[in-house]
Amino acid sequence: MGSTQESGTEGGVLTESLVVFLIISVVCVAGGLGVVFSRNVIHATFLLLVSLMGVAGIFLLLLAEFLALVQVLIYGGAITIVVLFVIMLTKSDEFESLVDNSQKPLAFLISIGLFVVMTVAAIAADNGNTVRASLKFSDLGHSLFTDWAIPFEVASLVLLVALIGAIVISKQGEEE
Amino acid sequence: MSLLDLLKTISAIMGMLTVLSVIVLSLTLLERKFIGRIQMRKGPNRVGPFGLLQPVADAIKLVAKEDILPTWVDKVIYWVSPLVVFIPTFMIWVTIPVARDVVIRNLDMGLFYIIAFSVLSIVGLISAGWASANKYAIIGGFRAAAQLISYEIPIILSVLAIAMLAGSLNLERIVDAQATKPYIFLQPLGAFLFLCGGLAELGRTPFDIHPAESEVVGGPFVEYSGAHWSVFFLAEYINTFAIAALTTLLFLGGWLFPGLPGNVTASGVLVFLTKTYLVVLVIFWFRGTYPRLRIDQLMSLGWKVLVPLGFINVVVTAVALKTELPEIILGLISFVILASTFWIISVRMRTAPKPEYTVRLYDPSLEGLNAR
Amino acid sequence: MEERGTTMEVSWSSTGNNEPRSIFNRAAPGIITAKSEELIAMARKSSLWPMTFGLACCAIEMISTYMADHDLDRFGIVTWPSPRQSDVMIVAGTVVKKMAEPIKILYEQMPEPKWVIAMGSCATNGGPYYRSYSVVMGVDHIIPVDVYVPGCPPRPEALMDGILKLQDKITQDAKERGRK
Amino acid sequence: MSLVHFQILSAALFSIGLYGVLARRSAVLILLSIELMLNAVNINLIAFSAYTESLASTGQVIAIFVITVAAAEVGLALAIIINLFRSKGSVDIDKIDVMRW
Repeated sequence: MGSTQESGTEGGVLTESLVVFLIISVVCVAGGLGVVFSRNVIHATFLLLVSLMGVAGIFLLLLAEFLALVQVLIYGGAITIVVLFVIMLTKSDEFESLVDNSQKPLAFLISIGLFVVMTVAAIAADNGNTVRASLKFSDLGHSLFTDWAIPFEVASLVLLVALIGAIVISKQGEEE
Repeated sequence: MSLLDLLKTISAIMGMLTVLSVIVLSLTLLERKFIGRIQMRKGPNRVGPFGLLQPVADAIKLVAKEDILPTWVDKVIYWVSPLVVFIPTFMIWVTIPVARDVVIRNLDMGLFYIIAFSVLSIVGLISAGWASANKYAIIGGFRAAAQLISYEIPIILSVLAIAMLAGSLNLERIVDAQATKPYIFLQPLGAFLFLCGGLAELGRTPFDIHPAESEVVGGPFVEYSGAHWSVFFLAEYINTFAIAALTTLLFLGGWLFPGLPGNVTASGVLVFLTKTYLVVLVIFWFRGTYPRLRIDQLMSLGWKVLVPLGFINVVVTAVALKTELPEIILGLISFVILASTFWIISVRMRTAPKPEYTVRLYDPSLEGLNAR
Repeated sequence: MEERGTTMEVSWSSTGNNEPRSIFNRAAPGIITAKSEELIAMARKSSLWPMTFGLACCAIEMISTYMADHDLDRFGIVTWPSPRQSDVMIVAGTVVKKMAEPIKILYEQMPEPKWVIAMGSCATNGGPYYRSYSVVMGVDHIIPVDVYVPGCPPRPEALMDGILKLQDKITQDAKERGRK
Repeated sequence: MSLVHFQILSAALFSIGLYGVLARRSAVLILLSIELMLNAVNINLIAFSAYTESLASTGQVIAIFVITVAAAEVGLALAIIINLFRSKGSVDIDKIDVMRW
């Protein structure tokens, strides 16, 4: 990790990092498609995890090691497991019957359209300098605690409030 | 990355796999022998000289055994989850140095990498439990998840204090920083938190509630047999060794020992392995000595004792670093906090009111009252 | 690995040397098939993991056999809670008719190869409850039994003897399969 | 490999997530799709910061905030789903069309 060098040639040439990128992005997209088409909610959760680990791999390709590890820690260790807990706490046999709703064709059209628009925009845009730059871990920390100190504190406050709110909301239902 | 680098890395990984497998075999035998000694019996001694071939026999038997696929399991997840448990346990060994420069890839964020990937194996436990289509398996899986999420916090907090002291997340630098003083003297509280959390993360006695044999008959692994079960087993023992190795690196000075050169690979590896096996013996000693905690006791220990202690540890360390307190005072403060915690717990255990057991006999006249 | 050093010589071998052999065994006697079979058998007999369950008073003796005084761990025997990971089932005690079905299910849940030890006279043939309305006349009415351990209840030494007999049987079976 | 590749991947993940949000009925599945969309955003943020020198750390820092908010959001949303399940006996979004009950 961190040693991936920029493999110079661009544009249509199949460099080794491009191959890695293609493999990882196929994993990401396949996992994502699995999440939205799977009929089993537990499978959907595990496929989400696969997709998000793929995203962590993409972060590695973008030389953002810290973000990749955060992704593994938060999504792999926390969010997936909490989601699984909640699925088990609710009625899981109900999920079989309520996968898709009647908006399905419309939703399909909208998302395809959005994808086409965004892709065209991305290709049409002129991305002048295309050199990946690595960021030192310590620089990230420095910037986080100096330039972004107040947003950082706000974010931790948001987490705290969300924690308390989640406890209060789930306790409320218990009393009723 | 050139081809030579790739070959080097691959050969290093293969070497690591081999060494770790041998270490796992040695650990199973060591555990049975050591616990045998604690229980005043001999332990395995029939297979090979002094029973040395016992783990080999176990391994051959497990591989040669039938692999059962129960009817109601979710096939894909059932077969994949041993790998999901197993791969992270191997991946964390990529960055654990055994001696100076004896490591596959020394990462600058080594400690963070280890924490991030050790969490990932919980998912394998849950998915194994769910895919087994067995109530004990799923209860065990969720116990594992609850336990591991709770005890991850004390581990992270104790490691955070170490990173603050050493000023790095790189394991080699952390060991270098301990040249004159192992951090166990500066951070006895941190060492206690780390070992406690590590034991809970491994699911070893006293915290083995997820494979608890008398309650959930082996937890997430109930339905697995043969080779797939042995993959879980392998992962568990590699994790045990990893926790012991991390304790050695973070608190006991790694491959450094007064009087021995730290730069010589052979002596470094020897010192490291000796220390690690001693920590492993301590872990086995706990298993031979302590009873299992109940799940509510486990949760209250984690959230009411270890997490607050972890925060206290971080704050004390930060204040000591900011005010540049002498290190001996930091160690003393940490020790006093640890000792007073033990004292408070022991006093509360002694003075706690004895639970009154009421035996409820079946009374048919209460049938209507109790029925809901 | 030297086989003779660790296996027990069994004198009651019934198979002679003039039995028909496979082409492997005729070309290179006892090198390929027999040796691998015997090696695996050695591994199997050295790590027999019994399922833990007791049915009646024999269970007390069985538990005492596992404990420190008699120490079955010497033979590589560790008890296991789940049938999926165990090799041998020690039926210790009276098999009442209500328990017959669970025992059969547990036996079927064990992975191959598996063995059964019937411990005590109740599990062997009903014992003192012979012709009782509620007792199965021996566990071999439900599942195949490899070794019978007599006694009411058998002493721990008797159970250990039964386990050693089972180990002999495993090696012997492997040898016979290798010869064919 | 250039910025466009990452943008296209991000667009694909975002559209998939959008489809999930629009077409699914179960609240939990909608939550999973939202996570997918948030991650698509993160890919974009980090890709832009990696390919733009003046934004070297900004993108990563904002991505950290996004992940923080995602964690908070999952916690709250799951609490709401549990509460909903307790009072309605279902996690079907279509059945929850009254604002107070």
